[in-house]
Amino acid sequence: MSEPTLETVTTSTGRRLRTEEMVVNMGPQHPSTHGVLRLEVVLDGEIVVDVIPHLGYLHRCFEKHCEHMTNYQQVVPYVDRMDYVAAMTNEHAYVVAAEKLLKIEVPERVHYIRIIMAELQRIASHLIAIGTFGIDMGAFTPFLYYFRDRERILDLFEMTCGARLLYNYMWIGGLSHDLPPQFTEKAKEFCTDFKRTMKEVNDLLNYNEIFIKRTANVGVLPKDLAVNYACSGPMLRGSGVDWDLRRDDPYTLYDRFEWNVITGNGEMGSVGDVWDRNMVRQREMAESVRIIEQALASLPEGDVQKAVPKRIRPVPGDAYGRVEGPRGELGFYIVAEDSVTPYRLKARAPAFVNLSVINEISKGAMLADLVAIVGSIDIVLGEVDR
Amino acid sequence: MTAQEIHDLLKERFGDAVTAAKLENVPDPFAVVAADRVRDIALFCRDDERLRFDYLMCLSGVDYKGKFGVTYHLHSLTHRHKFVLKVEVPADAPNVPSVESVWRTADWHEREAFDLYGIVFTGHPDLRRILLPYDWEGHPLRKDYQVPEFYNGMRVPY
Amino acid sequence: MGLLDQRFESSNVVVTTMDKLLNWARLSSLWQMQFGLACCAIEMMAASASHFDMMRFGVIPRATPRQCDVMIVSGTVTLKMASRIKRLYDQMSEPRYVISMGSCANCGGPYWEHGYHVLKGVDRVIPVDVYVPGCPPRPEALIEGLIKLQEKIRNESLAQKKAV
Amino acid sequence: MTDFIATLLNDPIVTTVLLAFVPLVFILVYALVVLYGEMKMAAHIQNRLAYMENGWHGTLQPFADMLKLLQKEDIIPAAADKFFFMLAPYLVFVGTYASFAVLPFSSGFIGSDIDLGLFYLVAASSLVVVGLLMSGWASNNKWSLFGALRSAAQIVSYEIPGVLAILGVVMVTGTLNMQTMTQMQDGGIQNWLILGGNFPLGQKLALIPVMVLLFVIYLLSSMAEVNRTPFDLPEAESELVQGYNTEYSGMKFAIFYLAEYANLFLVSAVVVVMFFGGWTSPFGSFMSGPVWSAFWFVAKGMFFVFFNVWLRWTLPRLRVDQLMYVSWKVLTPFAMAAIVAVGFIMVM
Repeated sequence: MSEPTLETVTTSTGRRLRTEEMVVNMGPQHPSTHGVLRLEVVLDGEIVVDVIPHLGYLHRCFEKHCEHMTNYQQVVPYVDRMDYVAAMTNEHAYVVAAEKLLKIEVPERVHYIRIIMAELQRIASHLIAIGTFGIDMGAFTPFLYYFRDRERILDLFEMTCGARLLYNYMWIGGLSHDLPPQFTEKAKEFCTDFKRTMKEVNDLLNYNEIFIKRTANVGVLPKDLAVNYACSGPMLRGSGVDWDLRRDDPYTLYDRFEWNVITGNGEMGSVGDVWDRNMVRQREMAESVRIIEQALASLPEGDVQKAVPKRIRPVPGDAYGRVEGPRGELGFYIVAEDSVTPYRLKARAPAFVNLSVINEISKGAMLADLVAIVGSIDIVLGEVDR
Repeated sequence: MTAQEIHDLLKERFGDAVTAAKLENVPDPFAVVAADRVRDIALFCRDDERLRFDYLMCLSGVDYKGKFGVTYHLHSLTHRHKFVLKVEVPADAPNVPSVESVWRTADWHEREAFDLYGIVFTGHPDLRRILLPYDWEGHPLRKDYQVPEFYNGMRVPY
Repeated sequence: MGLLDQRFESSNVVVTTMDKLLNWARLSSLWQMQFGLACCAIEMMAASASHFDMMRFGVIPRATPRQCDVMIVSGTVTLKMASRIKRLYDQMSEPRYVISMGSCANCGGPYWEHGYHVLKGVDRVIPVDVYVPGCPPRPEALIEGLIKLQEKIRNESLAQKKAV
Repeated sequence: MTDFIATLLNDPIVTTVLLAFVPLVFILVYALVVLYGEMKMAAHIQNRLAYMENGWHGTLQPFADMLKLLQKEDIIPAAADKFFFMLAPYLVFVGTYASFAVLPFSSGFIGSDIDLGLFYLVAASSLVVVGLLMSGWASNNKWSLFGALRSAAQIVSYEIPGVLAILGVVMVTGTLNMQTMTQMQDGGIQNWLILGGNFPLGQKLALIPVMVLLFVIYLLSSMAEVNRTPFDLPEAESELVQGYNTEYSGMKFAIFYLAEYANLFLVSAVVVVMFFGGWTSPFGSFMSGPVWSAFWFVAKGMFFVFFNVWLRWTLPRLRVDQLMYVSWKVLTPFAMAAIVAVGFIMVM
């Protein structure tokens, strides 16, 4: 922490006033740090001079636990709890990595169901992201509209695997359950209704004049900075980089569907501002609905589990598997030795990487902008701290 | 570029600094490079027209019992190819040059590896603990780590 | 404890009637601290959102601990966070209550064995009134925990407690 | 005994004291209604129910809240400036409450029928900002200080367009007395100042756009003065925790709460008196009289309170520089122009 600089200002009456910077601790308990992030903010009046993030208030020793399981499958529940807002995506990333390491091919139906689940989860996660972002901006109502719709996605998950938030649904080599009989129908119903809510919230929040004033040209993240900081997901696409793993490094059969990669275009301000990042999320949900509708329409029949031994011993080596999560590139780096548990498992958490850019983009912003920037990065502390 | 070509390019440019490689029959082809040259190699990987690895996906520390490893997952948004670099350092002197000046994203990754493994990244501007409290003792992801009985008066084991 | 709690030697008709009124006020207006830790926080948010709507019971989220009555410890308490939680609890004004939500806050949950940085139960730093089990508990479970807390408050008294 | 009471009631001091309590009773009843009503309204905007469990549809909720706040521990932080910390909430409340003295509640009741009514109201309600600043400073909390400074900046800036709007209306009516101002608008909806008031037709038509402009300016500045969304920066929950009242608990917080809602009604009442005919009935002499006029006054006031609540749950919040921009670069110039226009029209 640098010493606060003292400068002397002379007033019109000739008196010398002393001004100094103020250090304010935002968090760990603060309504808009989305959990237990602590930001040490150096302020000059309302202007942010420096932001020093302090992490680790939710460091739950995820990587240590993974090394102490009795088999590879047991890691899945811990992976769930890493990013609790998008548990399905996390499972997806882990099973993609593990199957890459263990060289397992899964049936086609499994791929389709995984895609449906991952996209539903992406919508659910973006709903929280945009909703809480609205709260940060002082708009409480969109949050409740989006949570209402999120409940319906959770109902779909619940009828599939019995859990609302942390599912343990995708297993290595398959899924824990097949889809229940009414799932397709209900999911289609949701897709239809959801389009209406998206319009509602667009009117209420995203195209609201005050909201645009608050978010356009704020926290601009230039393209090269985003790449150099390895930002990913809506954060990277918001800055205008056309990059989506689902299209550019296809895993799970994403290449069979037709959809668009959304990038920020600086519609309201400059490319890469807070509004762009938020809007990328908003529009991505519509694309996810498209993918879900296509996948539901062409869902193949078949088994959802491949006979995989419970205690698998992979060939010693390592593998890095990644998927495009709601927050960005979610990767798992697994090092295997000749044992039934991972020797080392490192999670490349997108929120962790995205958050590291915060100091860079919030200098010179106002305190209220900082709140907007933190909201637009969409962090989940479980993932940042692991 | 294929992994073989990337490897050949590195071998040609850095010679002995590329000590080993495994390019086939592995999920992700990788090359093991000398720890003290890793910053130069990283810079070359980023700036060379043919490679353009502008995106550091992941940087992980690994405890290989007796020695520590750092794995760099590189990716190029321009050429859309990827490659893995690995370095290994002895456990008694775990010093690796920092690549923070090459890819800014390495900043927090390296701090994390330092925090959990005690790998010292030389040249890193601000090598502090990141996840654990600043007064924590030990590096918990090391294989020989013993969980402390108490931390600040709070009992740690169940 | 509030201003009058346990200030009366014996309980008589006036005290017990006042008890009922004051306890009713307390239990009907449990303002909750707007503060989430981990996975359970999402379920806590869901519990206050439209579908479950905890506000039906008079639970309003407040941002500052000074104005809160109940702190829902929703999620894993790490050693780094534990001292902060204690401080937040100390900042709350009496009467104050704590609901420990989820297995992690109850006893460390899935992190009980290898969690070198996880506090095995928030009751090691602050007193807990109601434990809600689950990983994470459903919003219904949280609401039931709230009702259990209301039952507990209903039995409080202005009269001094007698040794049993 | 009856004689005694009669003599007592004839004593001017006693009557004054008793009359002074009328607004207090009103504020308390009104606060309970609004506390409940706001949450219910918000809930219905947000697809939910809110208060349901305590009493029929949760109607007893405000009583529970108040009773609970009474019981809460009264914390004074060790590092706080104790005297000012304790004084601040009362100062805020007194500033608002004193302004209620000049509100013409009905044709038969006004606390103090003074000629400088509006002027006094503006002056007395400015006391609020002193209280807020005091609370923020005395709390010795950085968030509170931020909130207090923001609110001071905000209230002081928005008082300028607000007072200019009042000035415009005063130029039309030619009086600062709120009761006289209301009486001028008696005789039905067509005489309300927002519709040009009781003037010859040409003047009336010319006045309508100006009065609408003045109305909008005053409405916006009054919303800023009572710190409501989209101008609720001093207590912006997501930025400043609770702003100036972060450190307050129990009764002191309740007084802040009460003052905030009382202030909300106060500015709504001023809007009603200045533009919507105060206690006058919209139907001329139909449904008029002291009791009916009290009804009209409260009903109109509550409508604007509702309007504020509605906005609060719909709009996001402005940023502090945008807030200042709106005040100094939009509202103030327009208010100036409106005053000039009013001058021309009245001379015509």
